[in-house]
Amino acid sequence: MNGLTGFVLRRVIGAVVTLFALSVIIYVVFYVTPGNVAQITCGPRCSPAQVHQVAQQLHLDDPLYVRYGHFLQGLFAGQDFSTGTSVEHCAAPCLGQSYQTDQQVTDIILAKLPVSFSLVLGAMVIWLLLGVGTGVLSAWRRGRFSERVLTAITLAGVATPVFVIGLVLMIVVCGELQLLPFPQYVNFTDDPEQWAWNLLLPWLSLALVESANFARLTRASMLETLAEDHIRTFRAYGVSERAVIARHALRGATASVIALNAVTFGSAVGGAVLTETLFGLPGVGQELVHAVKVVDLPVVVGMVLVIGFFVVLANAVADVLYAVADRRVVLA
Amino acid sequence: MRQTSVTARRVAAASVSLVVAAGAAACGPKDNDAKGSGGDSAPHKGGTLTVLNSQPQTDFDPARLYTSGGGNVPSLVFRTLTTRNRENGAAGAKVVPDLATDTGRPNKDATVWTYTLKKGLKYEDGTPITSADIKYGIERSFAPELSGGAPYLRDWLAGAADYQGPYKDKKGLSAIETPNARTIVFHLDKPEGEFPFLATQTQFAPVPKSKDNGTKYEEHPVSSGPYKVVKNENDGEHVVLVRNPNWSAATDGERKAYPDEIDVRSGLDSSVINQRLSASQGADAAAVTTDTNLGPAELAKVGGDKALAARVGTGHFGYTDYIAFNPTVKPFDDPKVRQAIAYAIDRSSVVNAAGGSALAEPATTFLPSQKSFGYTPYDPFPAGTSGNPAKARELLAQAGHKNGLTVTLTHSNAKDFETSPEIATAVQDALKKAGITVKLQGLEDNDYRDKIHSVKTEPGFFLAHWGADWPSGGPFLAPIFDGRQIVKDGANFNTGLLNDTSVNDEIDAINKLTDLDAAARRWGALDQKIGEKALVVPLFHPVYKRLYGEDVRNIVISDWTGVLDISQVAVK
Amino acid sequence: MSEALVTVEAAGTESSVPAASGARQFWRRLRAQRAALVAAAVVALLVLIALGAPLLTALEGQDPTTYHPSLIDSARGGVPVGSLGGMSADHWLGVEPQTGRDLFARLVYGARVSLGVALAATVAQVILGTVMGVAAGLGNRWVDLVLSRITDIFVAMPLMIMALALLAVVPGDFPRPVLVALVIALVSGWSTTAKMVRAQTLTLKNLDYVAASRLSGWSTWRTAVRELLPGLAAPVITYAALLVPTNISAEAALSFLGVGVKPPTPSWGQMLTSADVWYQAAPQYLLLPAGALFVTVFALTVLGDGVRVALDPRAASRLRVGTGSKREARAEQAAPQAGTRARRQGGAKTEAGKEDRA
Amino acid sequence: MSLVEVTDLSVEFGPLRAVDSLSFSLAKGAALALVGESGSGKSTVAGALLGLHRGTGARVTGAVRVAGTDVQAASDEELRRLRGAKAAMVFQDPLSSLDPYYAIGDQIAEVYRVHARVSRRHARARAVEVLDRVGIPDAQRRSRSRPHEFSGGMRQRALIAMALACEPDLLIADEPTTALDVTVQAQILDLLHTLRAETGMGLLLVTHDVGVAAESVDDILVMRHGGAVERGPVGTVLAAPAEAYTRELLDAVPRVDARRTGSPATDEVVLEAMGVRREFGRGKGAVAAVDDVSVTVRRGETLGVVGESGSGKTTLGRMLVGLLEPTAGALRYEGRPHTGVNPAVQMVFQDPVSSLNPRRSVGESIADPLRACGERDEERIRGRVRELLERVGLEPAHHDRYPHEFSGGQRQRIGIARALAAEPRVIVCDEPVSALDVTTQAQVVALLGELQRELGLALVFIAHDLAVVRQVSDHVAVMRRGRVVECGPADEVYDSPRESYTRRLLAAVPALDPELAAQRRAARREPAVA
Repeated sequence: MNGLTGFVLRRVIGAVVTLFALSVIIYVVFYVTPGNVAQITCGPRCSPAQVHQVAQQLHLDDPLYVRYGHFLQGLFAGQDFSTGTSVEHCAAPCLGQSYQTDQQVTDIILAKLPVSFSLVLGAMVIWLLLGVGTGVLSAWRRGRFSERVLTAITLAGVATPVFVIGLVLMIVVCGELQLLPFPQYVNFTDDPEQWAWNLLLPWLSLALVESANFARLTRASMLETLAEDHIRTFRAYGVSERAVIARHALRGATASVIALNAVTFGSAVGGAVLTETLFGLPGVGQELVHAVKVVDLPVVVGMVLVIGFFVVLANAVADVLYAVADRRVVLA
Repeated sequence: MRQTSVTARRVAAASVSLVVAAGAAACGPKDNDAKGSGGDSAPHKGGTLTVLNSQPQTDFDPARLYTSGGGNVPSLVFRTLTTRNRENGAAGAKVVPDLATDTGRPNKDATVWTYTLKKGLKYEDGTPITSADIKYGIERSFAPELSGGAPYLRDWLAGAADYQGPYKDKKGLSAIETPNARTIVFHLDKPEGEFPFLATQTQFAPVPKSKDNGTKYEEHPVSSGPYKVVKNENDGEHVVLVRNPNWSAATDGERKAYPDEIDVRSGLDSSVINQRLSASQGADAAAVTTDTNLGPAELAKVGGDKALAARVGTGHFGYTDYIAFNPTVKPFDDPKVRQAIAYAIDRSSVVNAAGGSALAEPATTFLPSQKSFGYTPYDPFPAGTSGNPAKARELLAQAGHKNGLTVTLTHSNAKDFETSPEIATAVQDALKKAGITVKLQGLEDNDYRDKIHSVKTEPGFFLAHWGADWPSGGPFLAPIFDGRQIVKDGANFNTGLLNDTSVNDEIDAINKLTDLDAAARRWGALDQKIGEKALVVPLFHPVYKRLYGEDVRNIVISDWTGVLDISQVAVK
Repeated sequence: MSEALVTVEAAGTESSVPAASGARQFWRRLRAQRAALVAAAVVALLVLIALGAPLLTALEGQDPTTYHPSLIDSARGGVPVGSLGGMSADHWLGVEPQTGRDLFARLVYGARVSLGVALAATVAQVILGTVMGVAAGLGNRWVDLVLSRITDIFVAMPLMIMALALLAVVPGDFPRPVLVALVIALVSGWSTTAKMVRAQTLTLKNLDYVAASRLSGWSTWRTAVRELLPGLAAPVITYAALLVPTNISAEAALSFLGVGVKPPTPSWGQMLTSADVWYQAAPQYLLLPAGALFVTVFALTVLGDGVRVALDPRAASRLRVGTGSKREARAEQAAPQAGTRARRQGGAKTEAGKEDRA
Repeated sequence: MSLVEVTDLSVEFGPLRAVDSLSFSLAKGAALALVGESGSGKSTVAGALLGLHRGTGARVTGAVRVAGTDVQAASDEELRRLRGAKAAMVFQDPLSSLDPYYAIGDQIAEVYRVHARVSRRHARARAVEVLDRVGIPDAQRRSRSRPHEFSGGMRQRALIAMALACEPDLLIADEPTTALDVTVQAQILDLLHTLRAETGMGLLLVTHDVGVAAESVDDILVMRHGGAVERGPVGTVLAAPAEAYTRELLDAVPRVDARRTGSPATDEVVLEAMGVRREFGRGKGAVAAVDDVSVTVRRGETLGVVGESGSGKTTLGRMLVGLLEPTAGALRYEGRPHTGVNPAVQMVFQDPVSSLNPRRSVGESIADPLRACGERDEERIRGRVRELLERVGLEPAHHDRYPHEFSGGQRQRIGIARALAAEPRVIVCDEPVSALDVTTQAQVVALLGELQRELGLALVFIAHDLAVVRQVSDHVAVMRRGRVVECGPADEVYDSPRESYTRRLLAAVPALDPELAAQRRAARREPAVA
């Protein structure tokens, strides 16, 4: 498939350009961000001499382009870091080392990604069920009372910030009713059952926030499809309304739902900051917010690149899925 | 300075490189009396203690930790030359020997301190602890790779100011001598009667040179205490400690070490921690927190529940939140303006903003209200509970501001309820009554710290706080008011830029004293003397209220840390 | 934003079929929808409340910043004294814990900030998005490539991170609500608007009347202004109506992360942020701003849907789905892809700023 | 008993009475065409036969009996049993009438299973059978294709196959060939004819094209304003219409054998295209829509460009006016090379809806070229616009109205007035009348002819309708796949075509005479490839 190859190639080039631009922007923005990084790293009561030593060690006194050069060098050729007693090599692609914790950024990301994925994957199942289900029902029961109620429920998810939904859910479900334990992240590989139980509330909270989008999209696409000529064909051939909705109208909405899902997934991997924070899930978003607060540039750049990568990837996947689901679309 | 956020509200309150490791939840002496030993069982060994924290134990390297009295979790792993006395209340503000046989033997002018190690001290791997290991531990805290500790070693040890640690400078610190494996001698630049307090900090923990792997050491620091690290995930987010079989209770009179295992979980939202402790389900029944206080909302809820209220520990840590002036900025160069503000302040609304009377006590002295600090009650500008706007207006008129005054109050945007917008707005509202219009300048936390700690950018009127490195007046007053500690090209804490020879001389004189009670009295007098200059307006001293699980026993809260000491607790 | 997603809500803002002209038709179609009318009334009421905040609070006899220490129980964390969070004839909705500030006053003043910030951000998003989208749609291949790439960069950028960084960079004395609005606009929403506008522009510029305008001798720029902008108005307005609630939530999320509007200025997001822990001790403190936010977002969303239907004749005709083929003679049959292309370029998406709510 | 019995049928959509007391019947196995212009209500009638107005808010009165079912009184369930099984419908646009997401075979099978209790596999087999029956080659394999993978003609065959699946008694075909090219249209009409002969089902054909009706049915019912104008055997009605409206309708139908008369053609070349080529896409994916085309337009002359869909005629037209740049080749205006738009070369567009900005008054649109060339005097602009409106046969007072207030024919006149405002020497008309009803079509064609004579305009008349092109053209270029296959004086091309493609095109044009149609059909018996 020549079209697909060309599409993939263009997307890869586009993604690389986008990610590089992102890293440059982050470098520039953080260069001008207030906060004496060396002082933060060293501690507030470090003497000027000590701060200077730390700054030297972290190359903080170098001009911006030199520091960015270091970053690129690490990315393509790897970098060496001193632990004091020995020298550690960080092989390419090396995203550098945290100013604050001396951990390698790649290790931090690898530790956080599974958490974010666990959160978003489970939430995805719920938001799809909830969102698409509501969308279908509201398209079907258009204009009736039950539709209004369903719409109101999903909108409540949009209108109420996740930190409110999540906290109230937690207080009621875990604290007062004691139906679930207070969420505490457990590795899937350690105990899949505990993993799921502990993530249930975070999943629900995140899904409540996202599902309204899916409900709205499903409903709109279905109504769009229901207005199309081919629906008339099947009605004119005696196909029941239920079958028309289930088989034809819903099928018409799948392509868009799949596309929205890919994009939502991509942005939630790094964007579910509030959910992660509230439930104490050590995911990408929470780590990133912390890194921004302490001006930990290598971590910020590394994480933004990884998150950006997922967003770009999700968008490309959305396009491919959309084209696969709707064969009429030509990838361009 | 040690900082412990009163209510570390989530992401926002990252008191960054400072280690928030220390404190543990607690029940104050009064609660302890009611419950403590008279409870349903005497403390016994066994079980797992869960620690629910908001800040991860990111730094678990004794060189990098900044603790008061050795910290709470770190103190389970690192033994130091001296340590804090693990007792309730004022008794807990005393220094006691730990690895050493005594709290230190000074020479006549307190410039040379000698310690002898106890016999039979071992690391977790069974190798003996030597005085050279303690020297090495101190030396490596000078390495820029392992920055983060308190500044005292660098300031006090003779010829240490430019030392760069053992990785770059193989010769080592000449100020420390180890004539034999059990003796260690410290040579200081100047007399320091409070050296025993300093020796409680984790930098005085032994580090075996052969096990030192630089910045990686924190992943598995070698234990000299009752517990050793068996798990350290995600850079201190989940730490599991189990018994160290080579620790001998016979050499350690302070740590009780009842539980078999300590499971430290962090990265949790503070309201979630309190919800969990309040629900006290499953493993949470044997849980405490070492860094999360009850917030006002939670306190309101706890207040209506007797069973819950019985599980709240109350303690005091040496800490003051205050308004700081920069007298080089107009109109704060005029003492009358500063005094007017001191009179106008409404401490009750400030206290309310900080969480109410249960979480903050109004302060008129800079020194915390514990005896060990030398607390001497005084109130140079009596404002009552809700301010004296009339007196303030009068002073303003005298200063030539008959028609009121407009000033800018700089504060942080961090949600710590100390230098945060809530306190600033309470100040703003109070000064309104005295005809002072306050404009708020809220800065992002990093920006705020940079600005107030730089002589060049220091604003004229801002919120600040100060905490004790150990329970004595010295580390409380000297960094803030000693004129020789003004730092021109770095982080400066003498924000009032006070350089008064009489103050400086008095500080030197007290530092020579090795009789700490005598020293305390003179610190108190000095505090009063400085207070009259109105360079700061003390606002409140925070009170620590912490919940602990239903099965937690043997609660000890000292005036040193103000929080439940986890080396003392037992679980049912 | 994925290309596909620009199509996704084909039903969203489709108007490549030119809408019938005139505000009259718009009103007629809007009036036909009762839910939208109610929503419009609610939104109008909210705007009135926001504008009339000083008046309303004067009526109550309170203001949003004065402390009332006597109305709170200091020993119990500052919980309001009395039942229902201290509701009384003086304080219609009770008082704020810890300060005793009047909640009604804070709520109505908060409406000013929340709605103001959201509307300002929306306007900025629409302007930026439209300019970028039109330029990309009309420009040559390179202009399109560069502008689309810039748009992509903003799509890939994690909203909260950039917001945190930007809010830290800008000097503290910059008017905060304006800054918050700008930051919300800059890091979210505009890029999706731009993608949608670009797609619309590509569709519209192939319409015969645009070609006719060019044949008249007008320059491309003049054509863009005279012929394209009016055609873009409908989808952009529809999209904007959906952006407003998203922006309100974004303000709340920024407050939660500690970079929102600064105290003592009240905003709903800020109230929610400090109120969530009070859910058990003083529930009305949380429920009031949450309720206000919910009503606003709900009304705006319903209104947005209504506006869409009113602006899109096809949405109205969708109500009838008989055989009614009114297209009798259509000459040249559209090639399969041509039809799909038009479809792909038709819609927009209502996805902006989801990160901030997650 | 009649297959269809409609008595006093009225259908109202709100205030609009689409069908007004219509009665007619159709015997078993007979074929009836409902013929009328847009808005005559013919499609609404077709829908009413299957009860498709139910639940849409339309008010239907009168009695409709189809194959023994009282459509008005039937329950939903009974109605579903009627639909597809006893009476099946074929729609106008075969692409949009099939679900794009499912294989053709599956869609037919689905419909079949609604009415026959059979297994999925059996239904699939039936689908292949009927697809084979309607002439889909390799039906087994093609049944797995989705609609977009079929050509237009194949899709229409597939729709017919779907209709055949349940062996209905009545086939309702609503404009079944309107969206198709003329050669494909002929094939589909032939197919319908054959199927009817073989299965004996009744046919109700709804069409605006009298020629299509002439080819396919026994009886014809001419409709206007929702009511019947005239009904009778197709031969009688077409040969000797009784009603004035029928006559008017027939007169307006362009004849492929009608020559152009009174042409003001000269030899002066105004516009020339030399070897122009236009590609779309880049690199390997590039497709040449127009390839090496050279045409010449002379003053006072009309150049007709005919071709089927995809032949590149619209692309050529857009290059002539400068809206598209040629990839290769050059344009010459009055002997000088030129690129880009040129006020002297104007265009009249196909779609009268999309060629006028709905948000601007028509006067504004017409004034555009005036303003663009620098006219600032509002009075003079207004005067000139009124003049132009009057010239194209509209009320000058309509200056401030908006496009939607005009009918299709009137809008096309406005488009012409706008083109004239620039005082052009050449007007390229891209399918200017194909969206219009025949009577309107005739008027617009007449207007263009008048203007040409009066102003000495050169016209390029692009259309798919061979008859219209013959009527207006001096020279004709026949396009196919981007190339001009035959070019010459209109009479030569039409009367003695050199190319077999041209001959095929001409043979496919429906004849108004049913007997001639039958002869042609016999002659066309070539492999059915749509």
